[in-house]
Amino acid sequence: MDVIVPPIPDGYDDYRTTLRSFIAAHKPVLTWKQRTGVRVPDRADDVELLRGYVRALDEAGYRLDRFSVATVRSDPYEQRILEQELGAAGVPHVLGNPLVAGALKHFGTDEQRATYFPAMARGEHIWTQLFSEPDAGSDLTSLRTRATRVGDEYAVVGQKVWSTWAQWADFGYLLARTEPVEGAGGITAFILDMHSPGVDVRPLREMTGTTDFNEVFFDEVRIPAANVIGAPGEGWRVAGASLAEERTGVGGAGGGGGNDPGQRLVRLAQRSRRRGRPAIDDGAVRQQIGDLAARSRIQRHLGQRMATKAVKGQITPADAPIAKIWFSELNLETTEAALALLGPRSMAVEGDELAEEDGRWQDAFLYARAWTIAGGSNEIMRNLIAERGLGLPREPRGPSPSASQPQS
Amino acid sequence: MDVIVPPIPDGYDDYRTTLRSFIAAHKPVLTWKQRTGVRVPDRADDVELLRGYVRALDEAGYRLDRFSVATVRSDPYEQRILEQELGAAGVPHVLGNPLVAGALKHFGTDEQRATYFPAMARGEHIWTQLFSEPDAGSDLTSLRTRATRVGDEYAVVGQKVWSTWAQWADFGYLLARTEPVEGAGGITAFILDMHSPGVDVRPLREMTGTTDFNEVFFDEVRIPAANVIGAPGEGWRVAGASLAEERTGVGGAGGGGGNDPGQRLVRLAQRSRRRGRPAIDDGAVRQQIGDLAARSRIQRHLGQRMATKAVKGQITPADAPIAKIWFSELNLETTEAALALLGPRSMAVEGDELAEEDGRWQDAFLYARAWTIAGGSNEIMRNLIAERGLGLPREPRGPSPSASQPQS
Amino acid sequence: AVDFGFGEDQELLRAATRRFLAEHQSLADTRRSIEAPDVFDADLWRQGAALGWTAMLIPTERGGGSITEQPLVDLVVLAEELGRTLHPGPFVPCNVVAGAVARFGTEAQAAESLPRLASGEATAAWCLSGDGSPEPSSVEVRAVPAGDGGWRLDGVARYVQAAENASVLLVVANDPDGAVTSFLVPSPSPGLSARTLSGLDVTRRFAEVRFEGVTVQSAHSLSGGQDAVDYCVALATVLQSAESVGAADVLFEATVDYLKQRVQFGRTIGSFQAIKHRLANLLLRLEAMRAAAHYAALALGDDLDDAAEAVATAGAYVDDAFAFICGEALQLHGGIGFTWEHDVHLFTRRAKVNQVLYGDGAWHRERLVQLLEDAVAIGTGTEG
Amino acid sequence: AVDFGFGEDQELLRAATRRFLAEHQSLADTRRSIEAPDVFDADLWRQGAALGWTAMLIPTERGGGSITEQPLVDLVVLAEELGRTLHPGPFVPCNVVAGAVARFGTEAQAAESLPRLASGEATAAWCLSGDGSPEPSSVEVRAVPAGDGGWRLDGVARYVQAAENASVLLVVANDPDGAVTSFLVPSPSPGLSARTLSGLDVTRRFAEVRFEGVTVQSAHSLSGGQDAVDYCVALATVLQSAESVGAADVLFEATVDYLKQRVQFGRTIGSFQAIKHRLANLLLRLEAMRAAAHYAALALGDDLDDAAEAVATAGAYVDDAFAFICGEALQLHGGIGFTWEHDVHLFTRRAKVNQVLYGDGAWHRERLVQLLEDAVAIGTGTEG
Repeated sequence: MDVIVPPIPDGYDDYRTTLRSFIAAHKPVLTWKQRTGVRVPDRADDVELLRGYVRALDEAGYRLDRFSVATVRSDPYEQRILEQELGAAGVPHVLGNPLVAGALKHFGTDEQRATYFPAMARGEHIWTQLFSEPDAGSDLTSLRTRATRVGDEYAVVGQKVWSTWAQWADFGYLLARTEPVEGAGGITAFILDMHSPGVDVRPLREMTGTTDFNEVFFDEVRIPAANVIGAPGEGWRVAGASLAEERTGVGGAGGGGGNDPGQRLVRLAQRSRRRGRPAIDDGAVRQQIGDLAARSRIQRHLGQRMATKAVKGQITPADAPIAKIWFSELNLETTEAALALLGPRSMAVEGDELAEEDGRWQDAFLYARAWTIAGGSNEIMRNLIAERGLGLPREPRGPSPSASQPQS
Repeated sequence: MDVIVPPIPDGYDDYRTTLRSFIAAHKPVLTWKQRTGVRVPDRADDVELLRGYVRALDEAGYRLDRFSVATVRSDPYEQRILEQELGAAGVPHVLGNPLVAGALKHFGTDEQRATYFPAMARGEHIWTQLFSEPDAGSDLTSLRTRATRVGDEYAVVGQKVWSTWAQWADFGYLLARTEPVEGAGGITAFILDMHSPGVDVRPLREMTGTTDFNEVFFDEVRIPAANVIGAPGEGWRVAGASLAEERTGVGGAGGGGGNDPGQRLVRLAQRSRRRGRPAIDDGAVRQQIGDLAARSRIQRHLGQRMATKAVKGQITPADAPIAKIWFSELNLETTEAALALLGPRSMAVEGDELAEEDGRWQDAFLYARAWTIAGGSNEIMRNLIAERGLGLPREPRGPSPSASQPQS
Repeated sequence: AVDFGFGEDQELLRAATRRFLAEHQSLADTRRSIEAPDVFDADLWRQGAALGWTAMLIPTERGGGSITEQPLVDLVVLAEELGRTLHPGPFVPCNVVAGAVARFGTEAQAAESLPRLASGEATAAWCLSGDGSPEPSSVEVRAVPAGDGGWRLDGVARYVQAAENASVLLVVANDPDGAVTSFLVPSPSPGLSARTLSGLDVTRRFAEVRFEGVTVQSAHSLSGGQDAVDYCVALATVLQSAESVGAADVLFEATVDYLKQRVQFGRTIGSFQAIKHRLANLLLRLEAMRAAAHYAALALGDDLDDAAEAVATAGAYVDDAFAFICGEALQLHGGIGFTWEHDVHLFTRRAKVNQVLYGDGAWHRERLVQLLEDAVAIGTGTEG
Repeated sequence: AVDFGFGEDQELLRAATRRFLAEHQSLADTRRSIEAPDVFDADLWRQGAALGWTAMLIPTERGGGSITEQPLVDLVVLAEELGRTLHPGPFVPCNVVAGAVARFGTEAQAAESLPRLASGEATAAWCLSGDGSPEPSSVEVRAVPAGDGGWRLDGVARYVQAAENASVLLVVANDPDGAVTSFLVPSPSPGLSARTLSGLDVTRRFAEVRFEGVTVQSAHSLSGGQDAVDYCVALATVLQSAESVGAADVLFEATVDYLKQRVQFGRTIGSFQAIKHRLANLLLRLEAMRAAAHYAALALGDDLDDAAEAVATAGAYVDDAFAFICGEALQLHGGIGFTWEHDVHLFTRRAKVNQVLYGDGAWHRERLVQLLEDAVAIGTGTEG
């Protein structure tokens, strides 16, 4: 066993210093307030500022490997410093949902990669993911959006939900049914130009009060056949790889990093009071923080275990769902614990002078349900664990998907 | 709203004093150690001593109304004192499972009542209940034990489980299928003479290490047709009334009385230590006790609510299952909390000088699963709440009960 | 005779209240009001008052009057109904202040404030402490004797519901000897100011209230000291618990209905057993909330021996269960429940605030343990 | 390179151990042993020792030797396998004592005790405290200097596993200055007595060990003071966590298998979604137990910076999760699981005892919070 990441050797201080100055010089000042989770700017001018920032980074040669067409990998220590400093900058350096990158890497054509990767890296192309549907939840096998072949094109009709960045997106990574058969076969992955006629993006205001997700409607939207990713009918495989990555990603978010949840809660409990004394002196508070901190550490270890299994080809269908449930429920409980620590102070939110950290905990609490519902609800994840992981009998389906009415 | 039980007026001191002396004089000294829950003596001589005690009480006129054939009710204050003092005596004053009394009261013939009630009250007849079956769990509609009419008799073949007192019982309150139709119709309630040929009682040693339940096998056991309770095919109704009573009973057990769980836990925490200090000083311990104590009080209020709804004819199919789940899960958690309070001391059990209260908490913890499993497992109870209480769709059954193999 | 249900008159009150609210202040109306500059509608409040919303704890001769001999149980009926629409009005503070004045106020105070509260002409706010907790050490208003036999109040009270509309504030303050007193302070008064908070519960308004040399006459203090504060906390706990019961009830019903309709994987979601069991668990909690809230009202109103335990039990259980139900309702609704347009977040926000107002669950659990310790110390069983 | 799995040699060790146990000390054998006067089988123990059960933490020159460069990870493999059969032997105490002597003992002590532990000829017991807790204030053995430069031990240690068979006891004692020292005491010794308890875990024997003027030579004390005790607690926590992982794993597998077979209402129980989701929850916990235990072994063995946090995390989570899995397994088995003949109660009893041995979950959670407080105080993030 070995989980030691080699420390960054001497000789990289210059790289870090230069980078840091570059970021300081080019980082835009946004009107948009940033919050926890996958959040999206609510103003077009902020999006433009961000595009400029990303382009400046790219032009200066500050490029992350994952958006690179080059097969030669950059210096890994520089890459790590780049990730650290861009993360610490406090503004997004990836615009849109980058999930399509993995799909193009493994299933795209050279031409597709040459077209989209550099534009993505430059902040020129913002992508959105068009997977979830209102009636299918995260059951991708029952997608209803259809793409019908018409000559050299496909005509798309249907609706997607839970799409982040769609309101600013240039391209969409779309899954649609090209064969009218049930289940996984007959699903195809597409590159969709979001500016095509018939694409209607409706931003959704969420319970957080912010607008981070969209509904997207397609009314006879035309896509050139050349924009299929992989082969027609292969969309399930294409998406499977991407989704596994997303679930791992979701599972990994929030853990580690400079914001260890255990330490955050300790600091909050030191600042909060309970029955006239510091809350950190309360045995019940200590036990709850100890429990959440332990589970937060375990989240990291589950990730290390899964990464190891991936390398050894031992991933089971239960692994990604386990990581997703673990992260999203721990995240929710952590925010609930924080609100409880705040006590009545939790009543004052963003914009109020009494609000702790300008209401970050309340926003994080409200947003937490995005993680337990989106990307495959935790109920679906438990089905996957039981049925595909443990081999228990599948739930019977109803008579047929077409017998039920679409609803949202 | 009114939940005040009128206090016992003056003038009853003599009754109580005389009764108390009588109990002291006649209460047997048992070899059997009494434990929490529905527990059964493990020695025949103890059972005989108990029969003598109950007979003495009966002969002295100390009779509880619920086993009386008389329609005139006794003085309610005397009855209450009688319940209190018999309860405080610390030895059982009801031998066997008295559930059949309700069935006979509502569905029995005058002759049946005249035969069985006095003998029950005298401790002469010990009864057992023969409902649950290994493959049916608590799903009474899928009973397999069959009673086939043969002339003036029925011939019974089958098996029962979870029967308390069966090893000492004179009579059994039996449910068996008289019509080979599925479901509730075709079930009949019987009085079974446990000394009949073909009755085979096999005491089961439980995880507690004690023997409180039995399996009972029937191999062509003959029952006179006159021993049907109610009419043939009416067993479902007969049992329904009894079971509702049992569930209420189970739901009521453990709450209130001289052993308030909250106070018990406070005393235990005062005696236990945590990190070198009294455990009661620990905030986490206090919060847990507060939680359990609140839920213990709510158990009483749920009972009061249910009693009121019963009087008003407003009982729903969810009420008894709610009470049963609430009690059994709270009881389990309370014992778990007690073991946690004991810490390593919980390792020493009955018979060891280090054991707290001679291991009562550990025994209660192990026994607690009897309440969550028997009398309708909590999973079945949740089905009942969802399907009959909330009107959600029933679970689909498998192809047919006969397609599956009996197993235990 | 044990009767744990509501009487006929109370059921009539419930029906009338529900009808009125459906017509004038439905959940949809509440939702509309949250975008308005103020959630309070003085006209509707007076109409509600005419239906008895603030009358139960006020004597008949002061313009009040209860439906039955158990005014607090009557109020529970109202609180449940108002909870069902997430009513934005100052129901809890008005009744807490009315109850406190009726019990600990002078004749003059009663004559002055109660008729106006009963008619709905005036509303009241309750300034409990500086951090919203009922802990005595949390009081941040100091009362210093002024020359004329009156008092001068300085300090701050926070998380005060509906302070901006109130004509009268009940203010908990510490005097220089450390004794606690509740004062009735008319609003506006010189030196008194209220700032409305950006709040988590968007259906109500809470304020930070500042006292800068506010003078009150001696005649404006309530008797009872800490007992009066404890009584107010108990009243607030009971009323808020009942409100939470009503809110949880309507949300639970809506969730069950939704899951009976909504189809996924070709089946109604409510046919999935894992969902069914979770709904069963929610009903269990809802029934427990109800039992706890009802008993607390009965015990506090009738001054039963275990009133303090009963109130602590409601405080320990009810609002936490309400929040749990909201969380499950949201999860079971899935994506639609996550949107601003869906009502589930309004319930969630209400629940999160009820959890921490007037003592959170932990505070009431601690209180219950203290009561148990007292009982153990004096050897009180519940035998007999 | 992150590699959080076991190496090939470790997998071979696992397979060999599993084969040996299946043949000689299966779960059925454990069950048989519980009715015997003593659960300990000296012959089998020596055979196990020959397979390396006590060798990993002992240097090669003392008759030991590990499979890999990570002896503690090797031991975790063994602990998991022994856990699967609820092995009754003194695996944890022997390795704790061997590890302590190897790290904090003198050459003479190592030469004296380690070869016999490695060969299985001798076993060891660990006398931690008077109440079984690792809290320093719980130590109830006092060490007073005797005239000859040795020590005299008086007092009691409780909940000591396998004391009756042990040839050597590692005894934690306080000297008159309040300093803590671990002594190696040969057994039998004059003044030393052990009483076997009637225990909740019927698959192991625990004892109350009394010291009445037991004399030990100075040469029999370990160095390290409290550090040595802390190291022992950490070792015990890691090994017991791994044992719990193995036990939980086999019980979980058995439960899934049973529910795939068992038919009720004409369907296999495992086809009911509520059951499926509960099994999914159990797998979640089992995987988390595994991740926590493995990382703790790695971090403690390799002396990583976060070793203390890693051990506290395992202690905070693993045994409580094991007990939860046992409870669910019992419930899901239904009536059959409630019988003495079914194995589920043996797992339950093991879990309940593991929960409270060597510091319960609450103790380790508290420890973790203390470590977090230290990190906050010195501003240590996990950045970089």
